[in-house]
Amino acid sequence: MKKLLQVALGVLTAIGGFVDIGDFVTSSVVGARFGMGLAWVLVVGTVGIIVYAEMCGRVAALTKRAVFDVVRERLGVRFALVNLSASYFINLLTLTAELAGVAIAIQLATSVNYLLWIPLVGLVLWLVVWKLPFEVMENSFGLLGLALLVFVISLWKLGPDWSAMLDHAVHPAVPSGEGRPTWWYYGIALFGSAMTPYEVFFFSSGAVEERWGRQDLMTNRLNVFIGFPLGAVISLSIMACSALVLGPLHVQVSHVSQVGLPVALAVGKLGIAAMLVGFFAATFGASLETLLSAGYVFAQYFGWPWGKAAPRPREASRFQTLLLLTLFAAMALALTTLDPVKVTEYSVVLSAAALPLTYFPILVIANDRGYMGDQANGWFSNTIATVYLIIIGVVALVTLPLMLATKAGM
Amino acid sequence: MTMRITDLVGKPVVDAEGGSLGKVHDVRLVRQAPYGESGALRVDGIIAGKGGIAVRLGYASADLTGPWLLKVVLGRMSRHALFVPWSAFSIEHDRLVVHAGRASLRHPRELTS
Amino acid sequence: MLRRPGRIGATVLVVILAGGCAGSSRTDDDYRHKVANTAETLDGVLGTVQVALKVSSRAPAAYLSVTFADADDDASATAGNFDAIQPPSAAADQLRGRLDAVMQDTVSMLDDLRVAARRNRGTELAGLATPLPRLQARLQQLEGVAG
Amino acid sequence: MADNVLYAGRQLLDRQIATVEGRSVGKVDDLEIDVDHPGGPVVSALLTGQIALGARFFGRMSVWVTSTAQRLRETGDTSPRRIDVRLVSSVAATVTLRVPHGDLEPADLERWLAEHFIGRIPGA
Repeated sequence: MKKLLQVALGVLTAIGGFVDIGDFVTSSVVGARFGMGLAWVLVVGTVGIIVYAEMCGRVAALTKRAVFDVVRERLGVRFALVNLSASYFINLLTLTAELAGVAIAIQLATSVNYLLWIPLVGLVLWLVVWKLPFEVMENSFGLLGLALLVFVISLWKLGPDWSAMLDHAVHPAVPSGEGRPTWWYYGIALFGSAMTPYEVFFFSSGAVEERWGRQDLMTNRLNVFIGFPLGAVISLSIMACSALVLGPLHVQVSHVSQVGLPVALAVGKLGIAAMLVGFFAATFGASLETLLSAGYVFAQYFGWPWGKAAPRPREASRFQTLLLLTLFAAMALALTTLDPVKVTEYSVVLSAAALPLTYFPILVIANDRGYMGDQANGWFSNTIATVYLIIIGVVALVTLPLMLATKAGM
Repeated sequence: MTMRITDLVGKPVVDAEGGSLGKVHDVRLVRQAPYGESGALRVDGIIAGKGGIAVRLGYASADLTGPWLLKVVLGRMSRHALFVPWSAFSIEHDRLVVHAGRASLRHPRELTS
Repeated sequence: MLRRPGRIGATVLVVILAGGCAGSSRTDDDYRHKVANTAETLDGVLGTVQVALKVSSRAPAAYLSVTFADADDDASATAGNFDAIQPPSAAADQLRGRLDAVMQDTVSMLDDLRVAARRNRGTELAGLATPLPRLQARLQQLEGVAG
Repeated sequence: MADNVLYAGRQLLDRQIATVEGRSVGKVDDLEIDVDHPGGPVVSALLTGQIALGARFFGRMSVWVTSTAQRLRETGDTSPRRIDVRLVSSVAATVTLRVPHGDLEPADLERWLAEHFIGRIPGA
């Protein structure tokens, strides 16, 4: 019974934790601009993150090693450093976006400008990573994030023509007035929002931290196979709500406030309240995850103590120092009044471009029978994983050129 | 006298006539005593060959058989590898010179101990 | 080899972040496109406002206040970007005049809505927004100038 | 592959070193070989930390990583942090030592930051 509860909790937090500011903003931007025409990318991205996260969880359970540990071992010390720099930079950008997201959630509830909330949010965030029982926090934010299911309810209440919507989704076409490069650019953004690498750094570090073993493989699969697709349903609903309400009026989504308007229309005040709680929890949870991931990647590359291997902060002084520096950097970036929605878009696009750097070594080690024994990838998972290796390889190659060609989607 | 293992790894390897044998991929160690005793790990020799990335990733080993696409590409890259015993080479400047004839050198997979 | 990729990435990002949407305009055709794009963006802002008005009794006051403020900021920023572009000819000048007039009316309406929403006078919103359909029509006309 | 054979680059280098109670020590950043050992050369120590790591980079990066680490040394000794190979108890995904955390000298940067920065924050 206790086991069952644990599994249920894991799945629920996986659903609630799936959406972060990247999914939230990108789904809405794309829905308003392209309708359901890019919904298929979300499906492709979700299957991708399932494949990727399942491998990471399995590798972590069997080798007791997290992603960057593996990256350094397989790619060598020099290439892994390039990899580390890129991953850290993108992670910092994501943290900046999430941090601003938390502040915006508070702004939308209080109408006090978000920039004023950033120092406070930063302080609370630091206190949580410094002292509070982390698992409790993670679970509570994951569960609170379920409030975003209000988008599913809203969609249902808006009463769309389901068959027309489905038809649009399965017959994607570039809308008139939009260039093909722009369409692809946003496709990549959506792909990156679903396959954010920090989620995987965090997920695998958590698995090592909780001393996952062979017996946890089932939990791993349930979290990933049930939790992620249901989480993606929230993203799809956000997209559909924007497509229905904002799209016909040619709204270009550039603020979080716009994303909630369909909810207000369909459900009213209570809906907005639920959305704000969910958005707050999602971005706060993601801020925690990105902040810790920044520390994890360094600690795992250099072999520093992190997490439970160092019971008191002073025993992981390098890790803790890095967390503080990262947090300050992200707060400073957010306070420069960089547009949070733009920062989010860049972070998801660059995430997509950087995917092969971590996906590739994980795929290799998931195949190493020396480590994985009978749990190494079988032919089925290898077929899918190879298809995704090709997809993310192509995405990585075309992202920067597309970014320049479309002036980042303008 | 001591040296570091990374003084060896990555160094170019040539035969007595100066022909290239690739680079040092790895160093083969043999455990000759339980851990805890000094000299537990004897340095047996080096693995020289081409396709360092593929070896690094593990595609020279029998443990890695997939995914198919990578095995085909990287397995081929790392196919040619030679074991050179410690006594059969000397370190000269920035390269390793192998004294033994190429015919006497074997693929690491053919080694028994 | 170690530092270059980071530097390139950072440069690309800075270029993009600094670039923005506006730019110089050399030909009439180019300018017409910029007019149409600006009108489209403003039309989108008004779309947001239209939905916000519709939900004005169904959304919390703070939320609405931020929504109207965001819309107002967007419109002002769009107008500012457009005004920075020099019209290349007399014909373009005339086009600029037309768009400028709509932009001014739009921004002034949004300013009023913003203030009313901030002061929690939700009942006044509908009255202040009476020019909305007319503004939308004018903008949509300008969206067509690029042909 | 015979059980008593170990490939240094693939199976030892860049692996995590942990104490007997599972606490992180560092990475195997390099291995020291005693060339003159009777009966042939042997691995004499694991080298770990920034000074050992820095030597594996090239150019300015190498100088920078190594010299910043050396500056933190109080003793003026500029050689890398060395863990005698006799302290190793097993080699697998992690290289495990037979000694507890308390028996090892802490890494320089870890100690410096603990004394001058993190240790001064309440609750550390």
